[in-house]
Amino acid sequence: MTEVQLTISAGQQPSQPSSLRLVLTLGIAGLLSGFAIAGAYQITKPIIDANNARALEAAVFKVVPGSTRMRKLALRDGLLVPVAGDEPVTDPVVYGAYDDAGDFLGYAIEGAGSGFQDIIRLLYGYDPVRRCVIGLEILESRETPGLGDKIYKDAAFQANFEALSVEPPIVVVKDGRDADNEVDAITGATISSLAVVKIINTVTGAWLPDLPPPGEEPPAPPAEPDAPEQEQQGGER
Amino acid sequence: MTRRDPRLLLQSAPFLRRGITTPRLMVDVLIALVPVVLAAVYFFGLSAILVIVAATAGAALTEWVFGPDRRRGGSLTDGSTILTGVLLGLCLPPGIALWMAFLGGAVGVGLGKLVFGGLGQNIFNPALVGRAFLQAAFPTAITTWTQQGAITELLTIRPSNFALPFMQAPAPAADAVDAISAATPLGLMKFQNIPTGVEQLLLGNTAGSLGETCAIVIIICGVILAIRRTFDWRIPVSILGTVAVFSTIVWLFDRTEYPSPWLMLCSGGLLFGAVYMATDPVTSPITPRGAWIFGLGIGLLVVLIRIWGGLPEGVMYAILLMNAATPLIERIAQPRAFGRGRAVA
Amino acid sequence: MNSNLVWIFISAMLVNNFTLYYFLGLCPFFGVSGRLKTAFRLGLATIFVMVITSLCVSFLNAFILPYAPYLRLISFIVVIASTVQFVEMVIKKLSPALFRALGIFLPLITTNCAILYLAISQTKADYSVIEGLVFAVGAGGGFTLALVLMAGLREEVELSNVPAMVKGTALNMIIAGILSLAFMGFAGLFSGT
Amino acid sequence: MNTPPDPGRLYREFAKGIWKENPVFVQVLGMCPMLAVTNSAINAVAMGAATAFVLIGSSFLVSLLRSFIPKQVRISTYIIIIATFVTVADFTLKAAVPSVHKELGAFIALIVVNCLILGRQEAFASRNSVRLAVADAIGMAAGFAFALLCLGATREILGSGSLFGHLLFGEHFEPWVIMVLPPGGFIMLGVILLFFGFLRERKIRRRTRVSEEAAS
Amino acid sequence: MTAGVLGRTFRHGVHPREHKEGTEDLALERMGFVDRYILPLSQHLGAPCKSVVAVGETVTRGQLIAEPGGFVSMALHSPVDGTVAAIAMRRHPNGQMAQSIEIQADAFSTQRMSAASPVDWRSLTLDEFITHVQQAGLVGMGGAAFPAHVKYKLPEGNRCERLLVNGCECEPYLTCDHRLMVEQPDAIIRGVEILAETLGADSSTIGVELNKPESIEALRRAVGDRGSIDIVPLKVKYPQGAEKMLIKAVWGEEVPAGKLPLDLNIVVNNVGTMAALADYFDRGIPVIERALTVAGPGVDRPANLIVPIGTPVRDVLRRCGLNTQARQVVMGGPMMGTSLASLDVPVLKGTSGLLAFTEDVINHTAEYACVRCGQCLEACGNFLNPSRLARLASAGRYDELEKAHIMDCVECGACTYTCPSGVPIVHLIRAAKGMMRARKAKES
Repeated sequence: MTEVQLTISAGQQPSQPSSLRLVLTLGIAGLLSGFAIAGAYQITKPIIDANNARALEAAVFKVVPGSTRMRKLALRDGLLVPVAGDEPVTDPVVYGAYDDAGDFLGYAIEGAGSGFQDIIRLLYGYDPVRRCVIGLEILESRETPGLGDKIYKDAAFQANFEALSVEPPIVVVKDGRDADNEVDAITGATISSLAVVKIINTVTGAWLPDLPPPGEEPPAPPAEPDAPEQEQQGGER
Repeated sequence: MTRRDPRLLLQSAPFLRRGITTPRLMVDVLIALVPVVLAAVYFFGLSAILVIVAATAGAALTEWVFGPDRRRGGSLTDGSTILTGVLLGLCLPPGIALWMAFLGGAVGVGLGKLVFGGLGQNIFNPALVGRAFLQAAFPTAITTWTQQGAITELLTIRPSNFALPFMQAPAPAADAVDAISAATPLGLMKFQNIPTGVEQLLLGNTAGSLGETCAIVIIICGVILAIRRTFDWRIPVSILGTVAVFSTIVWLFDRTEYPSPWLMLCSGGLLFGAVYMATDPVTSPITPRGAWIFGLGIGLLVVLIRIWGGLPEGVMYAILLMNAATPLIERIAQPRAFGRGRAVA
Repeated sequence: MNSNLVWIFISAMLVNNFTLYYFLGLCPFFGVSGRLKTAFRLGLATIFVMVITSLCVSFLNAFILPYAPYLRLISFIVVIASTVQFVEMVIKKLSPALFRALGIFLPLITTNCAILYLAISQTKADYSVIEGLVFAVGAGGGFTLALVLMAGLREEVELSNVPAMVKGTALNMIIAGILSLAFMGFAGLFSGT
Repeated sequence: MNTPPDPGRLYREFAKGIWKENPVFVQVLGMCPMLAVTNSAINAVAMGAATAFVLIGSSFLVSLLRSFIPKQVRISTYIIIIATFVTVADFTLKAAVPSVHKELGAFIALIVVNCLILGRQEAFASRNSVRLAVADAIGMAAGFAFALLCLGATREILGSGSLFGHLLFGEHFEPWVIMVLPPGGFIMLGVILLFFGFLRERKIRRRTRVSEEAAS
Repeated sequence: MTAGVLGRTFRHGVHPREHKEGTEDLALERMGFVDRYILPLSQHLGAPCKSVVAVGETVTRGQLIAEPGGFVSMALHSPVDGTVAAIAMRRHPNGQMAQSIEIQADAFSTQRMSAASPVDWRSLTLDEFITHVQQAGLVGMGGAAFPAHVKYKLPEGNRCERLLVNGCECEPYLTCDHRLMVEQPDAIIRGVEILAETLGADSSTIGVELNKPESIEALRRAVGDRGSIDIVPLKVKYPQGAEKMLIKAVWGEEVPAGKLPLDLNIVVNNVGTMAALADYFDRGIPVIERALTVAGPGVDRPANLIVPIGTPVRDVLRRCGLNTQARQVVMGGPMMGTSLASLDVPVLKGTSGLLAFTEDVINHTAEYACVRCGQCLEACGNFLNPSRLARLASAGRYDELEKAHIMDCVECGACTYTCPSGVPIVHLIRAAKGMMRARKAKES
């Protein structure tokens, strides 16, 4: 194996160039690099933000079937208040999903927890009227390919979450579901199935008391915001 | 001046040998496997034979082609490769595609043994390397346990055995007997909290890998091998003892949540692994003290993985991990040389 | 909370072992695993640097990076390089014996991608200071475990008649692969379900 | 130094990186990204491109500035230069192909500590003219990308039955999941290196046989 | 067999087939004289002795022909009446050429020894006694041929408390010590008495393995009611005859590694040595002959013989009917002896047996790689890890070998005997020890 000799020992030997020159070189290098990075950041940030927003939107629309508009809602002092898409918030966040007409369809709630291999991050749709989970999207996971990754690859498993009652708490069963609150586990990936259900149960349990009663959700966002305009907004910042 | 007499054969002492050779040790273990194979056939029908033969063929062919012997295939004669193949076959599920079993044998011998220089040089148990490879490669196929056939169906062969190489098994007809998948006793306990009776475990009337279900046969063969000094009895004793102690402790905390010590001891690959896999002399510590530590480590890991891990069964991983730790164990467990370390009167 | 810490530790050390699952720190993993003693020392030094890095990163994340997120990478690398330098100096002053034992490995740690990954992933997971510390100790412990196991195996293999075509990196890769396979047994450990 | 190097030399510096001094197969450098991101061919290509961007860019800059950078702070300066390029690459990828960026994750950032890059600066760019440095960087980058692609393609073909996302063997192919898992990375690279070892040994055997024949 | 006594023993060790049945009942016979004797100047451990005769000189039986070449060296006496035919390089049983005195026997001599006078050992100081033993040419008759007197030179501060006499004869095939014990128990006991009294030992013990009940019986009878000598029956096991193993077996004590029995104030000698000692002090006869066993399927008439030192092996074997099937001749026991490259080498003072093996009994075990079965660990009486030693030795890792206590190995061969893979463990260890000694010599 080729050894790369590294001596990260700046200015150890006494030598000709003055320390001023050393500091200067490093300083200039740092400065230039700072400029370059800041520049790149400025150029790419709006695109990245737009990408993220688009991805989030797609996910929200998927987990709340029929929705075409969404809005970020933060829980402040026990109330759900709409916040701008790029505003940094420290409060818990859900997404409200609305249809073309601006009617509220459901919440998209994010959750995370440990899975078989590593953290699973997911987004699920929740219908407060029916008190049901209505859709599931796995945002991030490193579950075993071919087994645990069926939590997002297996249509049959996903179908469990199309109308899944959360009361009483969801349970995982084998060999077919008999009740509204049951999820049929993936054969050979019971742990991954359990992990998903556990995340949904925990997150739902935490959110339920704080969600406003059905019908009192914050209103739909103004109809116009489309991807290009969002991009512009980001660019102005 | 005298010259060397060409008729006289020069050798170095000692001139006597005990006469028990390495191939004989291998054959001993193979013979001790015959009852296990028979039990597998009894419970799983002809599929068992097919899977074992496929795994052995994979192992043997690899050894024959890439073996270290100058005479091609010479290294097959020591019997170790055949043993590896049979052991691998016995820890596969009955319905596995034959090409997978073959591949497992080839990988086990190729990557688990030959790259290290062949017999005696390997650091991981080749059969388990093959098994772990298959488990990682085909997680679904290798965890699909099929129901045991009735004795009248001894001759039926599972169609999934005959998947084309590199292809999935065809979807079985829904009403076929062997299409009914069954969970292993450990899986039942872990995911559905259903314990399995000890009599059932002892007799082997459960789902599982070919060779691991019938506890009583494995125990008897193990005792015979231990008496014959074919393997180091300390290893299985240490493994089983550790598992018994720790699973009892855990079980006493919550008797419904955690499996009983009997279930822990008699189910899954624990007995098979303790008797036939962990005792592979090449990959286990050579010193008696090392053997105790080795078994202790395996026992602890088995309990850890089975009870708190994501997998229902962890014997294979526990043994592989302790194989990896063997050089470290041997470092701290060298024998005390004569006249050293102890005060002499 | 408590079980979460256990999970962070076990996950970083065994389930998602930096070396065997994320392929991090492979240069020292293959480069320094020839001798058990050196491997163990390097492992300890790495744990130490990881802990300090984790603290620094927590600090950076709390006070500086919110204002200039784009400087994240460059600040991390500067922090790691100077941490290593600093640690080197401190050890030299306080315990020359330990310095002699560790000295040559310390600079190597700078290029250990495990440290940088630790910083990035601690940031991404948004760990608190305590969680970050546990994560660092777990990750460093996992690295050390893998390194020590590997070193033991390599010392063993050195006494075998390994075929010439396999000797060296190819064999090390295969050993690491099988080790990694064995570590798969830890998957799902303490995931709490 | 001022005379432009002849094209032959340029070509040689370029070509050595691809085969004779291939950074992965021969020098065994840059293992971490090599294994971590090669579970599919497309990831391998993206990683190869990002690494190439950083390597070529920093080689160019380091070689250009080599007489200005004091010896004592050279490594720090290199790291700053490399980190800059990496950050830029990171942002660009994230903006252009977010899906790939998500797959590669932190490993783009980890290009900073890829010893291949720092090694080339230290061993080559800081001592040679800009043209040679760039030729060398392109060669090394190509060699690295080639190795990544080899591994990525094999792992994807076996592990998913596809190449660049296209199914190769139809629906019923049983994928070898291990190949897209970490152990598969180690083992596959081990097997490829084994193949190289086999070629090397065969060459040595042939050479000794030839010399033996010449001697007899 | 002594009823009810299981016998003491040490831990570990092996149980090779004894093969003693062919010769254990054959009484010692005297080998006739032949016409040529070869006497290497180096028949013992330590410095070779120096010739004091010239070519052509006439010598008589029992006459001193070479003086000790140092303290760890022995005198050498002519085994026959005859003429010094040559002082030249001759093949040594160890396979090399060694300076030797060749004596042409006088064909007309009766070979009767002129009456020699007994030595009044009671009047000797210990140092004088030691000089006498050295002049008698007495070496350890057990096989290693360590000059006997060196063991009696007690270091400052040590005293011989216990005298231990080795009658184990644990090597398979060999029965000459057994015959000696059965036929000359009085000489042995006499030797023990002389030595015990001179060294001032508190107790004397003779250890005999249980497969030699006759020997035990004879020795007990010879001791009679004197009671000062203890006969201890030992369980049959190899290598019980190794000094440290014998001490462990008899008293359960371990001689610390790197130390000698002397450090525990114990002196260990072979029964053969005791008989020779008595011969010298009582009758004035130096070591000019010894008892040995000729056995193995390669000879038609196995025997226990008393053979003049220097008799060519070829003549001994011819007397015992060496047959045409013999393919290997081993000097010494089958566990620690050496195979001979030529039959024209002489019987030495340390030769306890000559074994002729035929093709069907020669070991042809195929060699497999070590499978680390651990059998060698259970065989090694020294509690070493022979498997590891062999692996380190073949890799040439001398520093680690040193740490693994390779120098504690007594090369008894039990590990190799038991190894199912046929690894020549003890051979590898021996070679590595040689290399290490050479390296050390170079360094100093």
